[in-house]
Amino acid sequence: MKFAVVVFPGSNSDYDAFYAASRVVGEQAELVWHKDADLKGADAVILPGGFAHGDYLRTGAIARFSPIMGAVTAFADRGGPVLGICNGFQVLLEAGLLPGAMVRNDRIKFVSQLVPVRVEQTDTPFTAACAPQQVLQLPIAHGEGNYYAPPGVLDDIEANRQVVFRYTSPAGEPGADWNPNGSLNNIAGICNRRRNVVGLMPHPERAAELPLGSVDGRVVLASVVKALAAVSR
Amino acid sequence: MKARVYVTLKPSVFDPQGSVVAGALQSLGYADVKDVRQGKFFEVELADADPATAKQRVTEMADKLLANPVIESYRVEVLQ
Amino acid sequence: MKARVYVTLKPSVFDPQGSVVAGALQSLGYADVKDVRQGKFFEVELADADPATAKQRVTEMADKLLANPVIESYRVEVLQ
Amino acid sequence: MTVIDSTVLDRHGIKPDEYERIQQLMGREPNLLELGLFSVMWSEHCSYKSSRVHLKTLPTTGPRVVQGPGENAGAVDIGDGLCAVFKIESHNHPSFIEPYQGAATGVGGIIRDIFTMGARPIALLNALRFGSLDTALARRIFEGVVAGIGGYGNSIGIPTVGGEIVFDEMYSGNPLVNVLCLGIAHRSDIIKGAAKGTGNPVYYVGARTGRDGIHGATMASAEFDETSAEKRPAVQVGDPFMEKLLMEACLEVMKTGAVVGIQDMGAAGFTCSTSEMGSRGGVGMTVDVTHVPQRETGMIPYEIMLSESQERMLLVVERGREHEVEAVFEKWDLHAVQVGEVTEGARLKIHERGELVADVPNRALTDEAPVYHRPMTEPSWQKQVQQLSLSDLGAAPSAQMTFERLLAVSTIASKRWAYRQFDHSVGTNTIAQPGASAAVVRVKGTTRALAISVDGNGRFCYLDPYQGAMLAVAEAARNVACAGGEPIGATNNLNFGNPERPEIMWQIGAAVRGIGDACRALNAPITGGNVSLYNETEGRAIFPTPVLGVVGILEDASRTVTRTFKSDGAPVVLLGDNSGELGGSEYLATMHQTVAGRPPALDLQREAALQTLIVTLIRDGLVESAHDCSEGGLAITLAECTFDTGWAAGAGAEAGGLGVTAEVPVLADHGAFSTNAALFGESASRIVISVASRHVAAVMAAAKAAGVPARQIGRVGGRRIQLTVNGQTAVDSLVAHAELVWATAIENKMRRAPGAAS
Ligand SMILES: Nc1ncnc2c1ncn2[C@@H]1O[C@H](COP(=O)(O)OP(=O)(O)O)[C@@H](O)[C@H]1O
Ligand SMILES: [Mg+2]
Repeated sequence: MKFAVVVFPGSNSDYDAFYAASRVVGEQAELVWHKDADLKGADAVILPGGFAHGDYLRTGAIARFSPIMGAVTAFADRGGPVLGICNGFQVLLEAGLLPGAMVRNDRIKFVSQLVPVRVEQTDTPFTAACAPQQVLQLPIAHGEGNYYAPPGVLDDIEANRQVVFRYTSPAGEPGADWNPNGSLNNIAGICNRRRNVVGLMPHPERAAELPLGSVDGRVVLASVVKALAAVSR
Repeated sequence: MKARVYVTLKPSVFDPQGSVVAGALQSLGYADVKDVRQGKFFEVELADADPATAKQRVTEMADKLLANPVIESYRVEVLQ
Repeated sequence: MKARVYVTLKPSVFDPQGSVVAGALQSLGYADVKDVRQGKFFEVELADADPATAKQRVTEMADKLLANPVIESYRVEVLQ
Repeated sequence: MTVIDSTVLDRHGIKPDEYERIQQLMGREPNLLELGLFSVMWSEHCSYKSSRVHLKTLPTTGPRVVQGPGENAGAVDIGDGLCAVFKIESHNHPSFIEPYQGAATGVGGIIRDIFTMGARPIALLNALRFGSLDTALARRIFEGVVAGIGGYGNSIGIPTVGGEIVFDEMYSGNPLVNVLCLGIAHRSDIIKGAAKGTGNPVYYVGARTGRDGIHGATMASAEFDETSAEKRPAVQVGDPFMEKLLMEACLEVMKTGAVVGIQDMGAAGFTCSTSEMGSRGGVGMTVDVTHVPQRETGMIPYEIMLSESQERMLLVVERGREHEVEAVFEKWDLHAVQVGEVTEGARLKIHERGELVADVPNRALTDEAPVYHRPMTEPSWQKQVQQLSLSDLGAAPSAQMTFERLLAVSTIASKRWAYRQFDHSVGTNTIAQPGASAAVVRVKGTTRALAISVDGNGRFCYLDPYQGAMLAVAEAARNVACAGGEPIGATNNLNFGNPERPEIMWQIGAAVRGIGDACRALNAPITGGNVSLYNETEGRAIFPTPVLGVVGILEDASRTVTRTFKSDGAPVVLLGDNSGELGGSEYLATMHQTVAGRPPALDLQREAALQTLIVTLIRDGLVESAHDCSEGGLAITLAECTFDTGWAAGAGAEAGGLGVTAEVPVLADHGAFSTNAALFGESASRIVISVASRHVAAVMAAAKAAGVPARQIGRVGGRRIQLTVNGQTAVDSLVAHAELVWATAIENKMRRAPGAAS
């Protein structure tokens, strides 16, 4: 299969995602410039982390107008798997491909650390290879990862099982102590109703090799390989 | 022609920056500070346009780009 | 009693955010946008105080904490 | 036209004899613009006029050195045709005036130095000095500097992988912000900052020029006093997004092969880049400032030439290939504009709307800058502060109380409050992140890794600058060695007071000698560095503070070890002698409010043997953990080995690593202070390792063969830190408790900070 990793001006984890998909997971991957209009025949799309357009207005606010986003939206509408990591998640929110918005971390400061994240749903293309309730150790590195959705919307998201990742203790118990940014309902990642578009704040691509401290993130990319293989079979 | 767009977080959205600032003010001795909310504004300079057109155009910009309707509300003010 | 403090970068200070927003607006088709400067404001709620005292206290807060005098200037407005 | 009188010269920081020299070099009186060019290029910051004669004595060559001092950054060979390109830079004064922007633009500046060489930056480290966190001013500066470093580095996506932070009242009016950046380049891709080829076009790219930082370069070299308040608008705002675009575009454009030379515009901006590129290439350059993109209206040539606006680059392009270069910049929405061309002769000619407004021999600005052999006098107080009489200190405090106090001293406590604000995982190269003895980053595409550490001890240097500087080199190299890295190169930042004072100049001379001697002995050639002088507030200088950055190489990245104890029951071995020297220690400063004595002795041959030994042991897989002894001595080192330095959330209280039981050897009699000296003395050349039982004999034999003292002092295990001296219990703490004290000390202080408006 082939991953497309979108490069926005200011993306800084584009190569990391590319490297994890191609060198670690071993699939084809291609970097796609944001001014391009097509996804080069990719089977899955990654919107990587970083500071697209400097995050100067709001995170992800300007990137959603990039030409490539038309292709990403069309791809998502056709049911194609799309993963937004960190800044990519923020872009998906601004673009309306996922519900809700991001606010500044509750303690204001940028947080960079390894956090335990529980997999809530395994019926998305990016968690298909996970065990139910599996706890992954993944790095976060963001200043605005405080997920917000208006009350009614939040209820819908929960009711529709759209929360895919939640911050928990290493043993998998949610609690305020384990929420690094004030995110509502300890949400670390969500999907759309159709479940093919997933966004999360932690960085699975940075936790895909042993020397880097965790290999737990590899399963997120491996999942989509598995999910696509299942579809084509 | 200048216009200003004031963007504020909706009241239901927690404002981390405002609350940190409130705490800091209190610890500086301003015990009478009950609450602080932080917002931002954009001063947009437009090539000549009459005030009505300017207002309409800038409102459009706010709608499309400057504010995120999920969490923010905005107000437009034309200066001259 | 509410007061607002508007904080802007001094005119000589470079505003990277404003210039990126201006660029974004232009590329969205608003070619008439000549410049954008970004600022912030604080809405401070004070336990009862008369307007004059409020203005004085909030000005003090702005001086001490809300604005960075090295690069920013501010304006205080008492609301009611 | 302005008459150049003494007031004008004063404002430009030019001394009368310097003005004489300018007139000679010019063969006439300069006009005001030309005077401005000289003033920035001959400032201490750009010309190194006070330090140059000393810097010349540093060792700068070695088998791996590809580029020594003189270019934008140094480079060392790391095999497979790759080079590590690195340098350290300071932004001390700007960080005092505006901590966030000062630190942010400091980060931006050093990153440009690295990618200018054709290297992709992969790691940032910093060395910071602040006043005591018990003061609101220091908290505000600390808060702003940390946010600024993160704000810039995180955004551009270069991980901040390590550093060091020291708090001392001596820095309260003059913080230090030193930033090291390291990048990787193919040896064949390294590009230099030299202009060549008559007729080749000169391009300007990046942010538009504003009036910011005019006279910044001279300001950075002038002592602070009340009048510096007036210079405040000289603050530059960093734009990390612009820098990210510039970095990607420049690295891409260099691949075309159409770039002849490139240089960033840092201190002294357009003036520095044009004159330095010309003089390095032995050519001239003609530019017209009218073409320079400007942010403000009505700027005069003087302002354009002297502006220090950030995020700008100057390129010399091969004629005929302009479109290739322009196309790459267009892709990144950057508009490169031609501002001039390379000429024959060696003059810098500046035009405005075609009219010649300045005409200066290039080399007059650069190589012909004055060089001073400034007088040096040992300070009258020097010998006195080296006197230390323990009997005057009063009673010795209990070891247990001392241990807990020291764990919470800001300089010793965990710096996680700071580094959690730094993205250290971006780039997926970081093997050992902040919290480790040295940062370790892998080199993708190879099996290798680089270990990097920055260190300095101002207190030691104050007591004895020669010795203190050697100790700084030794500590940085030892930290690198403790991660398994064999030192291959070093960079240094000399932070001192006013060199026009003979005592300060004496400190500089002694420190540079110390750096030179230690770098020679430890095989760490200096490939670059930076000098920051006039670090004084109202006549009071900081501690002399040379900061050393050492880079080491591991052939097999997977062999690296961290400082944390790994397995229950493993013997703990002390390499080196526990001589219990207390001079200049954190113990004396904290428990006795005393800064006195001689810094610890350092035998460079023994230090070299120790470092070679530890690198070999790690390479051979014989040790499970390694940690060097520095501030707080052996007791603090042992405690730190029990702390879980992982970067996981909540690591700390609940986690609590493996404990340790050890008998701390006493090698010297210090009367009532013997116990504390053994536990908290800061003798050099010591490393604590833990070793699997089956490897102990091999380790001891290797140590013996290397002539390094080694003794088993205890074992890993349990939940407590239990240290005995002469068989008596001296320290007994739960790991979880000690770690909590250590891990939260700084955040507890920062909770009192009025949050910086953001
Ligand atoms: N300014 C900083 N930036 C990033 N990391 C830092 C900084 N200061 C300290 N650290 C981390 O905390 C660790 C402990 O610092 P230090 O006490 O100097 O250790 P050591 O004694 O091993 O040199 C460092 O190794 C470093 O990785
Ligand atoms: Mg240290």
